[in-house]
Amino acid sequence: MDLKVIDNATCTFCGCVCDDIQLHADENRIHQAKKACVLGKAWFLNHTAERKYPDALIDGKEATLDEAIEAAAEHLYQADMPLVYGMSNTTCEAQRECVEMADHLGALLDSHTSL
Amino acid sequence: MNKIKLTLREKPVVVLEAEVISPDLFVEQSNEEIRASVVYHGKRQKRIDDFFDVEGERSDCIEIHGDLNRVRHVGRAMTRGEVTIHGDVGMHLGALMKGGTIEVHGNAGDWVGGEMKKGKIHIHGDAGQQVGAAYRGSILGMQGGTIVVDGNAGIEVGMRMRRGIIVIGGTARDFVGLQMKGGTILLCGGAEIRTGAWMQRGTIISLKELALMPTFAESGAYNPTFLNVYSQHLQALGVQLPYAEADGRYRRYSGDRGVPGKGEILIWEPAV
Amino acid sequence: MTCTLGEVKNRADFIVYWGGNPAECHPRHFTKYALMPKSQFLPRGRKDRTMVLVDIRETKSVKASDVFLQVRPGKDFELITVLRAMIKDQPISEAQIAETGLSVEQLQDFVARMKAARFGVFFFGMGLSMTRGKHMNSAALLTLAAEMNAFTKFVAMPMRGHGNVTGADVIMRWQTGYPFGISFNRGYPRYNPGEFSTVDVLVRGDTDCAFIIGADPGATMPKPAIEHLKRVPTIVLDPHVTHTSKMARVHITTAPAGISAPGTAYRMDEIPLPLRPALESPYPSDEEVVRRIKETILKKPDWMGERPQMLTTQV
Amino acid sequence: MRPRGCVPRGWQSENLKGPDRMLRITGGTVYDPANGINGEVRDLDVEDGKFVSSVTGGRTIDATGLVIFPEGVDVHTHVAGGSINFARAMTPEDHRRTQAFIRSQTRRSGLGGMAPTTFATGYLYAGMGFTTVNEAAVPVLSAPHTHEEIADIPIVDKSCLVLMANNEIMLDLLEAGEYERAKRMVAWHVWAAKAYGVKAVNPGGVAAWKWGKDAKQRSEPVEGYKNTTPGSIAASLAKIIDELGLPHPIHLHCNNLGAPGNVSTTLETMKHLEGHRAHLAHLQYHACGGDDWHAMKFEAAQLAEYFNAHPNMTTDAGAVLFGDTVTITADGPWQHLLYKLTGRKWGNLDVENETGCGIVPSSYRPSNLVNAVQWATGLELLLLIDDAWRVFLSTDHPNGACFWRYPEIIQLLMCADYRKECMAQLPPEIKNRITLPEIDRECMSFENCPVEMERIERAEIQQCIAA
Repeated sequence: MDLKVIDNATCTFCGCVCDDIQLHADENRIHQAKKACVLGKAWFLNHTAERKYPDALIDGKEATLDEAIEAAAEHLYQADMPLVYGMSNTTCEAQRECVEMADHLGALLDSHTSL
Repeated sequence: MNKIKLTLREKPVVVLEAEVISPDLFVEQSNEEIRASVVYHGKRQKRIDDFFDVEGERSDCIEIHGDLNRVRHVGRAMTRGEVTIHGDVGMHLGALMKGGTIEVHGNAGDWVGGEMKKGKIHIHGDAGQQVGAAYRGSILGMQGGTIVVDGNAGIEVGMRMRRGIIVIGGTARDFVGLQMKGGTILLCGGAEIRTGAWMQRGTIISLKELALMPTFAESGAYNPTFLNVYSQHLQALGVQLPYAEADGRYRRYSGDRGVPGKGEILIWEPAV
Repeated sequence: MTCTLGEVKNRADFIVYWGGNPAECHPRHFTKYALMPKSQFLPRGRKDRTMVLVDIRETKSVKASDVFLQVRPGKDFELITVLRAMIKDQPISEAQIAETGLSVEQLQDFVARMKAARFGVFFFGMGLSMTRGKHMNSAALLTLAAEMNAFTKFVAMPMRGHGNVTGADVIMRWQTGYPFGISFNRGYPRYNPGEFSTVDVLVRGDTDCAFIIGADPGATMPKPAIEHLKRVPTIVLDPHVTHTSKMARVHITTAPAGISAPGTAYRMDEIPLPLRPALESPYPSDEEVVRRIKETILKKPDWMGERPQMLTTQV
Repeated sequence: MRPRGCVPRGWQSENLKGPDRMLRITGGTVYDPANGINGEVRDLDVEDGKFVSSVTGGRTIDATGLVIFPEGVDVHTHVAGGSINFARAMTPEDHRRTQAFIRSQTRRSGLGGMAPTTFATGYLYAGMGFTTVNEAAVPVLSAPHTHEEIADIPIVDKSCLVLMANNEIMLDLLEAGEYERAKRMVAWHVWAAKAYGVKAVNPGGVAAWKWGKDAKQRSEPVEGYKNTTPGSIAASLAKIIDELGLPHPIHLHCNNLGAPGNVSTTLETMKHLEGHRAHLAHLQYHACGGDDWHAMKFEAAQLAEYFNAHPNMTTDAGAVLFGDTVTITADGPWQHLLYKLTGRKWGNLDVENETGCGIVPSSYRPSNLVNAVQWATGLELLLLIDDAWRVFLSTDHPNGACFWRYPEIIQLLMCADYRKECMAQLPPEIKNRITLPEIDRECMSFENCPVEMERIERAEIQQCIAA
């Protein structure tokens, strides 16, 4: 089977953010990550496009994305002092949304750096 | 004497920011105005009387009862009057204060007297971290006044302080007098590690042995005359500082050579 | 005092790794950026560079080093302060130097090499920034690097782990002025690590709802912090059902960044790089989910009420 | 909810249809020197971004009690990108003492001060009637970062200049005499950085700084080169930029910034540039006479005289106001000197293949002779250059002062009495070092408006909120 080849892919596992990785992938998984280090290879090869988990969980029970978004928004909105935390393994675009959301919520905002 | 008495009725669930609890404001306010003063419960604006019972008005003498460990910024930037707290109190007590006195019959949180300029704070219990210290990025911490903690204190006591006196009755943790530029810190129960790290000037006196940084050099033992004066001054605060030659002497260390600084650490050596 | 990794690659002839194990934690750091590459100014690559490793134990990175300095655990701050004194020719006794676990000769040699370098760089890892003293240890190394500029060119750079944590830092700085540990509760950003930093907030119980994205505190944080997370409603966004998800009220599965979600990530030297995902995910991206949560919140009545536009005195 | 760019500049957009293309502003007091309108209360009609005699329909803004004047353009400022962001990280103490913007339904929160956050930057500029700002120093490698920040500066239009004069690849090409290839390099960099023009900082000097050295003389080769001198770099770049037909000429930050005696460097550079267009950035910093810090005097008059005679040049003042600020420039060597002089915090950020950027918080004090002379020089330049169309008001934000203090400079320019009042506080030794006391000119907003009017021909009207 022919694999899709992606040149100059970027690995976000560690702070090196190597951007010269060549990925060979089919629809479901990445089969090869050339130039990546041991950690990078494991990172790329362990993720799949399968539906391994439910879309969302509310109180441990499966829920739809829409329900979960509604519930998340309600919890955050009702809180007197919400906390927005993490933002390590995600994109800058998502981080910008997080900062904006925290601004509107009047929340605490913190990343991994403070650990 | 006319007094304002606040009693905590409703314990805050999250942090309560109450910089409005200040003699400078209360002295001109009626009871109704005090009750209506805005405090922040987390992000929400609330009234003081949502949390406290308020008795009295128009006084710069404030007495507070209850467990205030989530109540922050009490006495912030105050310039006059008295605040007495019966119970624990949260962070930033008396931060930036310019006058008056604060007394706490209980423990206090971090940044007690942070960047204060004048006035007196007495904590009968323990204090948190950064007593009399500078906030992140500031060049100067405490610039005057007195802080007495009867119990223990956390890290970075007197960080970047320029002037004033800090007395810790119990043990302090790491980095006492970090980057200190002047003033005096008295450690009655000693401290953990890195005392005086990067100090430029100022004096740290310890009545117990200290583990010093390798960048401090011993430079003699003596009984400095200025300690008589200090001792008298501290006596008024209820602190005993030995200075008589018959009782012992002080080993003097200078540093921190990494800077290089001209600070001194005096360690008391009782006569055998 | 910092620079891009390209500068290190092109110019740095003296490289110090302090409290890190790049051979195992940042495997390509040696080959891609710091140690091996040949450049116009260092035509012989590795042969033109000197590498010093400072750590408390022998790791796999030792093999790659020219000099290994084994510092006594918990004495990094003391060692750096001694070095600050030594570069300025301040006298430090042999016994005092011995406290750091190293000999006078070792340190004199180290100082001489630092001063002889044309372009020196300190990379510091979690072994420095996460041990007793924390940010003061990093501050010490940054100060040493700044002071070394009186003699030659020197820079210092943290070896950031955790993927795009640098991006979070950079974005928070331009939008709020501060890198982390921020509170918006008064309607504008305030900064105070120790007060607004997550572990402290959770241990003291200062929050009543937590939103967690791209992190798994359930696996890494101290127990009292986790206990508080269990008490309050917690919302988790993650490509996997994590330890934290299991204690959360709401978990939303998202597409993993860089594998199936596009976007940007910042390298440890604050250079933004585009992500090129290889897989299509059945899940939405973090960006999309956070935006939708934000928009849902914005549709609710504004909680803030009347406030002034601007304050001239902050709290 | 429009968190970003929350004031839509709708009437300018070609995409808008029907009545949205029309705008009527009524009752404002209009100042427009280019068209001889001096404080008239009148209505203005706009269609498709241009003034017309009348429109029917569309939106109406009631500007009664407000002033309407041409937009401000800041040609030289540092508001976005790696270096200002580094400065933000270095100055939390300033963020705490400065003005705080509280978020509302339409605005994001932010902080002002020496290095304002992106959102606050947009609000502050717009509040002064500025609509266009030019980020003057972008290393190509971190251009994407700069553009990400620029996207978060609301309301105003933004552009940026890519740094070129210390690019080793280009220096190598010039050294080898490969002029055409160097030209293509510049074109590629402008494209890659999505820049509006090219900035040259301390040509050759930063490349040397990376080895902890500096390029002092314009005629001596740069460290590591045989033929390439700071002067030849500047001249080649000016020629390339003219030939490429870039709208903005070479934006030049001369060598030896802030050093006594650098006026000779500056004049020599100007001679190198004859026959080309050039913009000399923050000229005040390059106008020092004397041989050392004690004999230091400023030669604004000499520079202004040369300048008045050479219409190929434009400049911005790089004026200084007393108070705290953070200096941040791609001129690493100067920053290290400043760090040694002040002993305060210092940050430095080197980016491969172009720049070394230094960041030092500092203050300008009237009691300090050098600062006092700098203060006077910035004003002298603005007052002595006759052609107001060729000199721009700038403080090289945040180096000389923060941009939100421009109104103070405008007051100083417009009111000789106020200048005298301020000069009274300067140290007495300042006499004979400055010419400011002899200048009576008052830049009336009408007679010779000091506010930038580069793009006045397509002047949009910015509603200026009086408060």
